[in-house]
Amino acid sequence: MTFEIEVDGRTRHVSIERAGGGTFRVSVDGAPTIVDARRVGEFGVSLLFPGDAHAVTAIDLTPGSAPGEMLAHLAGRTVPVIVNGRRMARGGAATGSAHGEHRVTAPMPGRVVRVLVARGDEVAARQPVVVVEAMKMENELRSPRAGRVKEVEVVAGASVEAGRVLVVID
Amino acid sequence: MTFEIEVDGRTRHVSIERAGGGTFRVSVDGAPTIVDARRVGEFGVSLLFPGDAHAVTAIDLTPGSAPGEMLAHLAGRTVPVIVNGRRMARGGAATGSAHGEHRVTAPMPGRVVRVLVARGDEVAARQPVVVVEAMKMENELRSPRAGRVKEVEVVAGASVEAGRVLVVID
Amino acid sequence: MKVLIANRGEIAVRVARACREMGLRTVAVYSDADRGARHVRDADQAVHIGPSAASESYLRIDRLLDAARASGADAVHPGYGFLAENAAFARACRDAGLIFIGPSADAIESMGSKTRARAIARRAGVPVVPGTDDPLDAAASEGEIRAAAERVGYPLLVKAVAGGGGKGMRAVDEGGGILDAVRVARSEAGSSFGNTAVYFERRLQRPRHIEIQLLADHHGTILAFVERECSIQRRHQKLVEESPSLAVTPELRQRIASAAVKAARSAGYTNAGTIEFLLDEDGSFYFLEMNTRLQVEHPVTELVTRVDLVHWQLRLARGERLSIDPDRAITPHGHAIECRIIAEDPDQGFLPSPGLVRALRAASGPGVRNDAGLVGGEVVPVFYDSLIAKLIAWAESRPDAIARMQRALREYDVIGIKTTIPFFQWLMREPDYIDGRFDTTYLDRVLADRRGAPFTTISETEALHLTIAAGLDAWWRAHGGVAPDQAGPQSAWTRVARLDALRVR
Amino acid sequence: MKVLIANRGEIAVRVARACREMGLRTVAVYSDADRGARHVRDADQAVHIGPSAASESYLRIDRLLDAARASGADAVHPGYGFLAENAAFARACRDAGLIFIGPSADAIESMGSKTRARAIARRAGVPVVPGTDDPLDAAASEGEIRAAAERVGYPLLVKAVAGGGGKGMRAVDEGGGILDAVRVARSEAGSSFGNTAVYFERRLQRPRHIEIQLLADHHGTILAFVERECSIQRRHQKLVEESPSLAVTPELRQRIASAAVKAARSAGYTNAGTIEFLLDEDGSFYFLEMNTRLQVEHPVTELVTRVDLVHWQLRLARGERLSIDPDRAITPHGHAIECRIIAEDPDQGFLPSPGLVRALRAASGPGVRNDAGLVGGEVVPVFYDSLIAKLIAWAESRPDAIARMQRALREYDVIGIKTTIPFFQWLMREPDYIDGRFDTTYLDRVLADRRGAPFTTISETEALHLTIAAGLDAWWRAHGGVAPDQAGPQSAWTRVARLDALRVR
Repeated sequence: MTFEIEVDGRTRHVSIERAGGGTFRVSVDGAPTIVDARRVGEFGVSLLFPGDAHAVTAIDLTPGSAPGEMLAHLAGRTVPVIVNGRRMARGGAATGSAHGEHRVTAPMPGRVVRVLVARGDEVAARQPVVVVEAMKMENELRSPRAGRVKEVEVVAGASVEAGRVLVVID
Repeated sequence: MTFEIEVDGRTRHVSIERAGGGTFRVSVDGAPTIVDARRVGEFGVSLLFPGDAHAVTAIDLTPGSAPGEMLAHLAGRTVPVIVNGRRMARGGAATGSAHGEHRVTAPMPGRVVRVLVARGDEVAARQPVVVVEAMKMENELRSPRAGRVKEVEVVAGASVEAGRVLVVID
Repeated sequence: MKVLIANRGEIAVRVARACREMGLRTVAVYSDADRGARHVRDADQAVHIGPSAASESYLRIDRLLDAARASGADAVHPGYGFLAENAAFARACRDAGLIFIGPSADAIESMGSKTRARAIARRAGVPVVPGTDDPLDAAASEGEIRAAAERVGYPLLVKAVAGGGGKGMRAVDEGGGILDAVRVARSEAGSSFGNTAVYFERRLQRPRHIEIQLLADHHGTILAFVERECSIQRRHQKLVEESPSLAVTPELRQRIASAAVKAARSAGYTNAGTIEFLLDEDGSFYFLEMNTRLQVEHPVTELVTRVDLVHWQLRLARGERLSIDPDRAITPHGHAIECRIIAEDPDQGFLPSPGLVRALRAASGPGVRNDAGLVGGEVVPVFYDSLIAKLIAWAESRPDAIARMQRALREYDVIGIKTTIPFFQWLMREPDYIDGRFDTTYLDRVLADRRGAPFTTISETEALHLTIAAGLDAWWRAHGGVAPDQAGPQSAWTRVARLDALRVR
Repeated sequence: MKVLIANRGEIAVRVARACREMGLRTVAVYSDADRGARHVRDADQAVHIGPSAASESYLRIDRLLDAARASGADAVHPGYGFLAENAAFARACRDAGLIFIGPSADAIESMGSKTRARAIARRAGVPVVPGTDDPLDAAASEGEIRAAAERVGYPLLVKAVAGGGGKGMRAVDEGGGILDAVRVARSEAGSSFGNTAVYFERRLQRPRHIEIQLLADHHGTILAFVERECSIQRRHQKLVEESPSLAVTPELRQRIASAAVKAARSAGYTNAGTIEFLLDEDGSFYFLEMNTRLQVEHPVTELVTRVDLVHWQLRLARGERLSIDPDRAITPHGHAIECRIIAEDPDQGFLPSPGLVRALRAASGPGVRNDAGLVGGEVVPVFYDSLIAKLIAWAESRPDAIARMQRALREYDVIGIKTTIPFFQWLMREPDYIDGRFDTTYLDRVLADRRGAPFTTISETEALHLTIAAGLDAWWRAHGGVAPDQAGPQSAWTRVARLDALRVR
């Protein structure tokens, strides 16, 4: 069985077959390895690499907010993982692909404090475009990449629901 | 909807209907009360009695080892609860009802260290009948009530599996 | 005594623990969003006080007093935030015959105005940051504003008299920006605090934020504790606190502590409170403000002095005399560090990340304290502060405490949402932090320099392992969840229902 | 240094934490049953060492050495139990070029024989319980056995020379039972320890079990710590430990500690070890035995002295000099109590209750330390000791520590199995325990008097609430698990998959 899995910006081709005794033959981008793998509890996966210095890794996987997206928890860190699918941004501010239109959306309900760009402005990657107050804090929502502001869909003072499109970058 | 629920040796008749806004009309042995109830997490139930001094109770319920049996966890304690069914002993040593034959069974795999009774012996309630070594400890298995030993089905030194009948009390 | 805890989250849990240890019953209050929250579970009684918005629940004095009446509470602990520094609330509690576990309403009021607090400190002989003594006249002309600013000197800060948390505050480097800054600060102060008054303060270039915890009884004794170092701030929000401070010598500690006691005494202060100071590079220190309540970061003081501050809040409110050895309070044993575990994604500019916490696996073991506000299965709501837990590490020395914190951060998994843990993992390995080379401007400077570079780092090997784990997870789900020798990802409920627990190998 | 931890469960987790804090890499070992265990998750590397039975895995010296070789470990920490007091293992490690984190094989051997250990103590001028100096001759006639017993005096104990944990031990009240007791003790000793040798010791009527923790470096320094009080035992198994003991004055503490140091010095002891004493009602104390390893109960010492004993084990094994102030080690600050959370049902005669722990919600917060060996979702296997966690509470005074322990026991839920928590909840409210009126015979006497009465108590109100909760649980399940405003009991997986985490209220 094969999967396309994206971690940390890199997509790898993974093929998996059972090898008996709790082990699996896993090939990642063509490089084969044997892993002793087991579920632990509701979310946990424990990996052991008997041939590779007996390395151990324990990872918890939970569903993310988009189809095919998982959140992997590894030693205090939380890493998005995409299985067989395009990445949908989460926890962040932008949806879309590396090309074409980007929509900066409200990640949670809140109030627009300031709109920092106007239609037609050029913006740099990671430049703040809107400030939304939520959970007692002012949060800057940023443009995911460089581009031009195509639409500004809110004004300062507006209350917004989660998912509401705030600014469209072209 | 009605249930028969046994807790701590007492069976109560419970009828439940939804009363809106997360509350339920619950009648226990005919005495009605309003409870604000909600699931919290996988196992938790949070009860709030708005009319009854605003008392709060948080209980976690997990399946027990017998059909209809639950284990309720309440502030560090673990209490068996039977819903709509006869009680089956668990964690303990005996199976059966208050009358007739009782079987003292091994609650876990282990080795019989000593058999303390012989066929025909009179035994008192809670009298130890067999000692089984398991988990590095010697464990006395007791007769659940007074009676006479009808059969002794193991000898000292025998290895036993969980559930194996050791002694039958009549 | 029965204590109503007028708060939520980790501080409500903290206070309830202290009450239970002292044999006091507790009453929780909750909004709609918090019906299933841990602080409700942990209490003996719980009273609903309104809809989710804090303005309709946790900030409603009338409803809190109704809740106290309905539940038969004798005392109210305000925690921090919400109404903790609201003099009207303290007064209303006392008028209703309830013990308010905190200072008098008058003391809250005096210290709540920054200019009044500065005047109190100055009268007590405590140095304050040079600035205007009184609020700027609302009708001051442009010329008067400029002149007042010149007298203070640039760079300066325009600050709201009723301010806090960086709101209503503007930094001005030179004269050109002063009028705009006053206008913006007044408008922010008005919308945040309902009070447009502002004043000027000289801006120190590289100050450390040092604060002194105080306890004061009703019999005239005021006790000062070893300082807390709280300079690790992002936009005026503390993220890491420790005790003691590397920048404070025993001699300086005594001087700051005695200044703190003098200021508190002249305000007629009782119960627990904290005086914040700025410590300049040259060793001068200046009164900044007083927090008339328990602080988020109180555990670091508890760990280096082994005094339970919340127990003492309750005892002092009952009229007990302070009986702590002053030497013990001022002498740190070892070193403690606190990291605020917040539901924010540090890799997205610390954007809030509320949501369902599917499981919470907190760090534990020797030298580690975990003060969490929730258990696994709870949702972090969008309505309140996103602090979900405090992780505190103690060790013999600061390097050992950092090493222990690194260990604890590795074993802390908040499963289901993103938190600030990766940020702390990064910070605890930063040479400047490790060597103590920081001040209140440190973190904002570093964050600006990093231009959004992620704190979460994944090695090549870890990325490979994550890829494999995700693949296996998908494989298991495709194979119906259960392989003969593997428990699958189906519900624990259906899984365990099929197992005889005693037969599991 | 890379450390192979030749153990499992909570002690393996404890040692791994210390290693990580000191920057040392760790290697776990595991049997079939422990593939998914927490101690495997927490390590950097893990090596399989055999089937589930300990005799085929954790007790196999050859496989442990193979594991060390395969993983590149330089040092071995034995924990406690298993091979921790096995001289052959210590020797084999050293022969294989590995640092054994413990005393020399010779010291383990000398102290492993009870009669040799008694001789060492006696030669060092340390009082031992009156008894026979040498093992009873295997060929001793009935008359010789009787005569030897008469010389010691009744009541006495027949004890296995290689004994431990109450095995191969028999109490004899008067002469009639002596021959039977010797026969049974020899047979038990033979099957338990492979050594039938026994000796006699006078039996004290109401002794307390008091023990002294020692650290010893390779440069001649031996340090004694404030005593631990371990008299709360069920059939010679400790259940609760505390420090300090109510029965020990500072003057007596110094005398016991200096006796412990003398005994250890004459055995050429290094690293961590503990000398156990019996303290008689008249204040006399007697050497009982030495444990040549870390003890389960070491955290109570850590909490009252703030010394990390496992860090020091690692440092001493590397040859470092002890640099702890002796006054600090011997002077308790506050009071610490440990309760052993064991997978046993105290209401069924402490019958083991292994099984699946569906969730683990450990106590936490101020003054509470939790050393657990598993996380939620793990199974407690039937093959090993059933200790799953240690709960340790520290407070300023013993009454406060008891109150804190009560609070912590209330918030500790091991969901899915039964544990000893209800027993501790009962004990922490027993007047005899609270007042310190106990000795090593206390608990067995109380348990006999109670004739199996349950420790778990449910008030009438709680029983009603449990009934209602179970009814609602059944109602929810009958209604498909999800009501409009209620999350149902279905899998978290299917539930959360339908939710947009950021939209959850």
